Amino acid sequence: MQLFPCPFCGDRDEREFHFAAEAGKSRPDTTGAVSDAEWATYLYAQRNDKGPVREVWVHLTCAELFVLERDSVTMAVLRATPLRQDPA
Amino acid sequence: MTSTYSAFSILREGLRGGRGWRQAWRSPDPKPAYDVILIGAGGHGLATAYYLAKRHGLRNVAVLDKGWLGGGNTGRNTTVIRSNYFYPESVALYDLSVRLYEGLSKELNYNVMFSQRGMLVMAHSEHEMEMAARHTNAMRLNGADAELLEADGVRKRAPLLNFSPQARYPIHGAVWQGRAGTGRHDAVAWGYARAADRLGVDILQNCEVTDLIVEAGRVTGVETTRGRIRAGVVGAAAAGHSSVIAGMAGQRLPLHSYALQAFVSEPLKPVIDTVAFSPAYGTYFSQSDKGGLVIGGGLDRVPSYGQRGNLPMQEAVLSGLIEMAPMLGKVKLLRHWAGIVDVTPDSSPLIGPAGIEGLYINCGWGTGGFKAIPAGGYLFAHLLAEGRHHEISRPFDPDRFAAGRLIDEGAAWGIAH
Amino acid sequence: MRDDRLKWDAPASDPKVLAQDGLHVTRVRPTRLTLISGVQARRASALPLIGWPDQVTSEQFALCLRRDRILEVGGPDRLPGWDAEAGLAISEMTDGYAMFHLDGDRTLGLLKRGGVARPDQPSPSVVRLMFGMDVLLYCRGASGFGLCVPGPRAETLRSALRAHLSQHGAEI
Amino acid sequence: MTGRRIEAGGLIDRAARLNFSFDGRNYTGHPGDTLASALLANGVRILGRSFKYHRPRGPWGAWFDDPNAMMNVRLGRDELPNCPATTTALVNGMSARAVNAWPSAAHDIKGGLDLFHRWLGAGFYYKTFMWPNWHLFEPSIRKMAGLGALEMSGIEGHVTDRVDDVCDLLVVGGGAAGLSAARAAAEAGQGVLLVEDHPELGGGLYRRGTPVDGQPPVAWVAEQRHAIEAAGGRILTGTTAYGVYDHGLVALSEDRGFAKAPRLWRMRVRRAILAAGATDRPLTFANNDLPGIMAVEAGLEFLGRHGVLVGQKIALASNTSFGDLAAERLEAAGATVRRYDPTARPLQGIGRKGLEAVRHGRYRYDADVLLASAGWTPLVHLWRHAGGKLRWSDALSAFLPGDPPEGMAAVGAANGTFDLDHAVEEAGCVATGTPLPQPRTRYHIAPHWPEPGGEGRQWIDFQHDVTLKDVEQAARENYTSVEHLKRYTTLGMASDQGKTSNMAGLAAMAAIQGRPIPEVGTTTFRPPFVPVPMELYHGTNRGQQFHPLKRLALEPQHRAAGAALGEYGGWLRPAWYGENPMTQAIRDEALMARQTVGVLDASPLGKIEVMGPDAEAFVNFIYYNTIRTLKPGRIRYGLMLTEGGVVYDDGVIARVAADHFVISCSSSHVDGVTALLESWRQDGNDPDRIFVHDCTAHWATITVTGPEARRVMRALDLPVQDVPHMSFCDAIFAGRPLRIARVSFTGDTSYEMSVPTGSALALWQAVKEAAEGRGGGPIGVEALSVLRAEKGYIMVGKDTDGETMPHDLGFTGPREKKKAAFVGDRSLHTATANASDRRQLVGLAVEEGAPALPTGAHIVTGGERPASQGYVTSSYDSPILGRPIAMALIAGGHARLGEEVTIWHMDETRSATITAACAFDRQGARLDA
Repeated sequence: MQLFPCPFCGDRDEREFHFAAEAGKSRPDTTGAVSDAEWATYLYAQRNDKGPVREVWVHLTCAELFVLERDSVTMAVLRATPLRQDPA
Repeated sequence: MTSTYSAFSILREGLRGGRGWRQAWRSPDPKPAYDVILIGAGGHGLATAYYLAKRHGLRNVAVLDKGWLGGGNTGRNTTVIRSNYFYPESVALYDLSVRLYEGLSKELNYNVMFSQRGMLVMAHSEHEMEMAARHTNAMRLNGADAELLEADGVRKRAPLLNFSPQARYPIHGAVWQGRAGTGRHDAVAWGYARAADRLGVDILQNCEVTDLIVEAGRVTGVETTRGRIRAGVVGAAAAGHSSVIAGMAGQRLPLHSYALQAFVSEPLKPVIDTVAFSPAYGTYFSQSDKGGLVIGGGLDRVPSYGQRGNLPMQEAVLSGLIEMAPMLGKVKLLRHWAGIVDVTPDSSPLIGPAGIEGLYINCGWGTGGFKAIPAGGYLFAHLLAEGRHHEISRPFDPDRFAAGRLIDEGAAWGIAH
Repeated sequence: MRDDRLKWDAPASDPKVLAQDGLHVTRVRPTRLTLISGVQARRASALPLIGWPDQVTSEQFALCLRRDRILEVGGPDRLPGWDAEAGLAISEMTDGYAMFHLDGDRTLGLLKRGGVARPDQPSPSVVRLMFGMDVLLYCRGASGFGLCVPGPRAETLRSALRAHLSQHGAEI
Repeated sequence: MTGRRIEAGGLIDRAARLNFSFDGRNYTGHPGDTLASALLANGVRILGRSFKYHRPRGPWGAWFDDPNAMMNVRLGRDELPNCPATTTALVNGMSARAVNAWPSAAHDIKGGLDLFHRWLGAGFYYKTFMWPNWHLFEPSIRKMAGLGALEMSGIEGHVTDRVDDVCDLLVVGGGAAGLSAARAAAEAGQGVLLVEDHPELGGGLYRRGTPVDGQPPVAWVAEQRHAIEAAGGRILTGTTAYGVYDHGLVALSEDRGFAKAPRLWRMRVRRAILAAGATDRPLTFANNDLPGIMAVEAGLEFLGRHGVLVGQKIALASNTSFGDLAAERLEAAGATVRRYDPTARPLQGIGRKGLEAVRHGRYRYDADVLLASAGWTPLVHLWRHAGGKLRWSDALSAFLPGDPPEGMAAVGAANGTFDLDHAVEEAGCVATGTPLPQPRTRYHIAPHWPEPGGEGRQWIDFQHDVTLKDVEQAARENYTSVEHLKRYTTLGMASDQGKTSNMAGLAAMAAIQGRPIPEVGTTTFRPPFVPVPMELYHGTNRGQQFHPLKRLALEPQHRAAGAALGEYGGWLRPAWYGENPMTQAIRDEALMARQTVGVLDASPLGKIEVMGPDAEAFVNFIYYNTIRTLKPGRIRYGLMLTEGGVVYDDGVIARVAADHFVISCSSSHVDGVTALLESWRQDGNDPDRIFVHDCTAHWATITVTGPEARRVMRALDLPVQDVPHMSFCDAIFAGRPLRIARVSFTGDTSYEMSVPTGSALALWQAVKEAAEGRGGGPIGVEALSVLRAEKGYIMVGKDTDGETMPHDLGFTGPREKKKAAFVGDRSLHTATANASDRRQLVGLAVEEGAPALPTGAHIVTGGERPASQGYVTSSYDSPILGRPIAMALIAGGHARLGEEVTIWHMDETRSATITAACAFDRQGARLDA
């Protein structure tokens, strides 16, 4: 049972959280031309890094989306920042 | 030296204290170059090497592993073999695997203990029975064996399940695949390793790939903890770590890595002679020849490379198991473990070029790579040797994502598969 | 099609949900619940803002649910909809939550069966996962707690508490 | 007879007697006994049989370090398989039976298997049983394998009590080191929890019997307990820490008695001190598995804890300095003890069904018991669970805790500090953060490991019958990595998970290969530390608490009205009403709704409010359909897609005001849609300008549908004049707000009325009464399914699958025309999305008089090998049409209206004609009738 930090609520049981996506992806402007490859990259391509990762998580109970930095091998939690302040 | 396994050789070796058994495989030193290098000496990598040598005459082949052969998911799964799929593409792939498994012990001269004890996929409501009918029909139309059982038929095959109407998910029936079953996972890796080794393939254990050599936009070899090795072509079959390998060549794959847990109980006298799977309870189990119940469920909720399990999924899986068969609550859990699997968006595998010349991938098997080992090896060998797909692997090329041509069994079945 | 009416216990109507030595659970009905969201939501109510483990001392208070959301309990009547001037989204939720009061020395022991909620681990919000469902949990006095779940979950919570007490009540 | 109870000593209560039986014979013991200690006290030597060769076995260890004495134990109506006799506390009336032996452990008919051992060596089964095939052999092998038999009934009240808790410091192990650490920490003000797996505190103290701080063990332990509790520390005995998980979570299993489910403590700890002690490891020599050969520490444990002297003529073979003390203790208890140095010359056990003598070199000595030790192995399992490293100590010939995991320290024997006074001192220092004294040890060991090529059969894994020869064979065959060795020989996979066998196995492999032991490495240490009942993971997560359903506010009324209740999309809802058989009831309700009026509890339908200045643009982006043009007061049907372009939900959206919408999604998707809205709101939009309130729980929704619906509304004096189809109005009912929406999921005039759930009862009664006055009444979800299918209205997930895109359902407009971006837009234009053979939703008509098509039947191509072109998604007998109707997803279906197709179901075929999905009132005249 991991403990994850919600930037607003603080440390909570991992079952209160949901992994949403890798951080740093942005949706192509679909009102313009988007190639099949570009769209597939947005939808499907992943870094899937082994080690430190930056991911978007949701604290389901309070619905906060945030960027969670953690280590995908040791499970160490490094940092949690609200998505709205995410500079990336 | 005794090199062929048989009842006779056992008899003879028994009489002389087993001194004549020769090495199952050699432990060679790496050569400077190979025609084909396979990364990952798991089932898929070893099977690929075997079929390269056996079917395509390519014997200057090395299989590299960062640890011991068969030490990845091949040695840490729940050993289920089946082809109960919905789409024709999937059935073609997995049924090829079942057919190869059926002859594998003799082909490899190594008993992989493929035990076709059948598999039940439970349906717990009228709606699920309709879905089960849809599925059964699809499997039969696609040439796989399937039967739709009513509750009584399920009871005959697995009387220990909870058939009470008051069960949380009462059993209405099941899709039955009689040719499905289980195999001895280690034996599959060892059998392929031994057979490939006989054909001249070098299996290099404790030889971790630390980088890919890329020259003029082409992968031409690997850097390893045992030195640089050149390759005509590199094939990665490094389940769980495929993104890491592809990342060395700057490629991103449509993969997430997750821990998949499994559980084994204390050994019991036979209580079930089939594989019982309930999507609603989120769990499945069978009984090994040794007597332990082998139990599995879904992926962990947290993407991870940490090869260990996590309590929430343990509770979900084992709670479901006990709801499905209440007397199992008193049975003791002996150990639990986890493997790292890589999962694609449509839960179907990736077989094909990795986006850079000279590098091919065989990955994305998600929770079910073990059952696909013979087919994965057979098709990957074809791809590496011929430079083009076998018709069965063609639909599983990574190019399907840009075309939107997903093969999403989970969506068709309503659950992850 | 099966008929499952016997499988699921009929919902209880008694507001006294459970009573054992040193443990009482009662269902209470607040006069009004109002969901208020907005950038300034946490400053939008005149009622005391309650996080964890702040003590509720009167019938009127505002539970902090999120960065930008509160639930007024027993607050003023507000016009539902988007209040453009105040920048607040307002919805009446009076009938949306089932509210339980848990009282007695053994309450904390019972709560430990549902998850971790320690008074020495403060949190700005009162939302959390307890007994497998999303709840609002707040403190009332020395050994009292308020526990709210969405109405459709009331029966589940009630039966969860009952299951814990009937199985292990003597040892909680 | 070898073992016997001595007059005094131990922690047992000699005044009370407990009756029990083993393999059908009756014995007595005392409270404080385990099954094993009581049997030894009665002179029983053979307590079990090994897994493969059915060799007779007595206990090797006295606690969880025994792989031999496994029993099925019955008490009253409850029987548990595979209980280790050494850890099963004796209870009056217990009846135990050795597993894997028949008729008894002493006389097992399969004992003869041992004669064939030379052909049953490591991995023999990989080399044979291939011809004709494995299945021929498997059933008989399966019957032979397995240990205990499982009784096929559950145990009443076998429910784990699961407690979530936290503590500052967890001390694992209540021996001298653990007690000292706990006391020091508690007195320094730390919040301490001490757990000890035995029923009593004291750990190994009773084995030695030596005074601590000048006090006898029992008194010293009592004083420590008192001091710890006085300082606010907590103590749990009978409690095993069996797993360490991420972020400081330690799982504790608290024993609550035989056949009672243990309590599970999920303890989040800031810091842990491992004081789990150490075990004796077996000496490897010929016939080292004979009953009567046991660990030195086990012999002392039976003596010190249970007052049982395990033998009269005891041979003692130990390579450590603890041998002296052991000999003294045993002699003091009345045994004659003869010591052997196992390092001097080879040892051999002599005897058939038990030890009769010991051969040491050329000399033979009669002995009834041989106590053996090849040295101590610290119990570092939890250290490894937590990610700590191990280091090899040459001085101690053991793996010791090395680089620590975060928040964990080891003390005492678990840390290789084997001498009692040193351990006590170390524990105090570690607990309080005081600097440690220089490491020192009086413990001395003369390394002694398995010697390859040795004579006779030398057991490495007792339970699994893995011998030194098996290890040698594995090495010869190149199964040399630790994991290969383990898997090929099954060494370490027995129920003790290698606690007794792993070190000898490693050392044997090291010796064979001529490598140092640490280079060979160790296998992974996995939880659980000891086997735990699977119920531990279950608890109250059972029955109604396992995937619980949401419940309707009106459920009591539905029950009173005789509703059959079923599970629909996570809710318990009325399936149909009344006493008629199901089919009849559903048919009657569907017909009634078509002919007069039906009343439906539609409360689970979503009521998700979206508000704020950017709400309009937001919902326009979320929906496939254009919502921007929706006027306040109006309602629009819409689809939500995934980014992959697949239909995720359908429902209606109402516009309350310029900056206020209400999304009414399908009932099973409320949580999902809410989450999806929140996700898009915060990721890609300005979350300060959009707010999403899921108000579903606040509202109850009652739908009135049918030709008489309007009149029912009028009878209730509700405004209906100004509510045209696809619009809504607000009213007041019983002093509370009422929203009336004109939307229809049946094709007939329908009103969806939503009131706060507190007013639901009043509205339900009023509507029901008015409907019944017009020949109508309540209808359940099943009838609704028929009604909507008659109209070709879809249920997402039933009539769509994971590939269905909106244009497959005939909703082509937005895909072609919508200018603004929306979720999933680009995915609707891939080659696959544009393909002409996509599965499209159509209807199917059968010949007159033919029965309904089976749902799940496939539409196939003709010819030799039929191939699927799609399948039937919904199929019913339509009461109003008097014929079957069906919907199907068929490849290129939209262009194939009127085509006769072959329907395939379980190898049988029939034919049907493709039609439009809508089978009833195609013009829609009844919508506004």
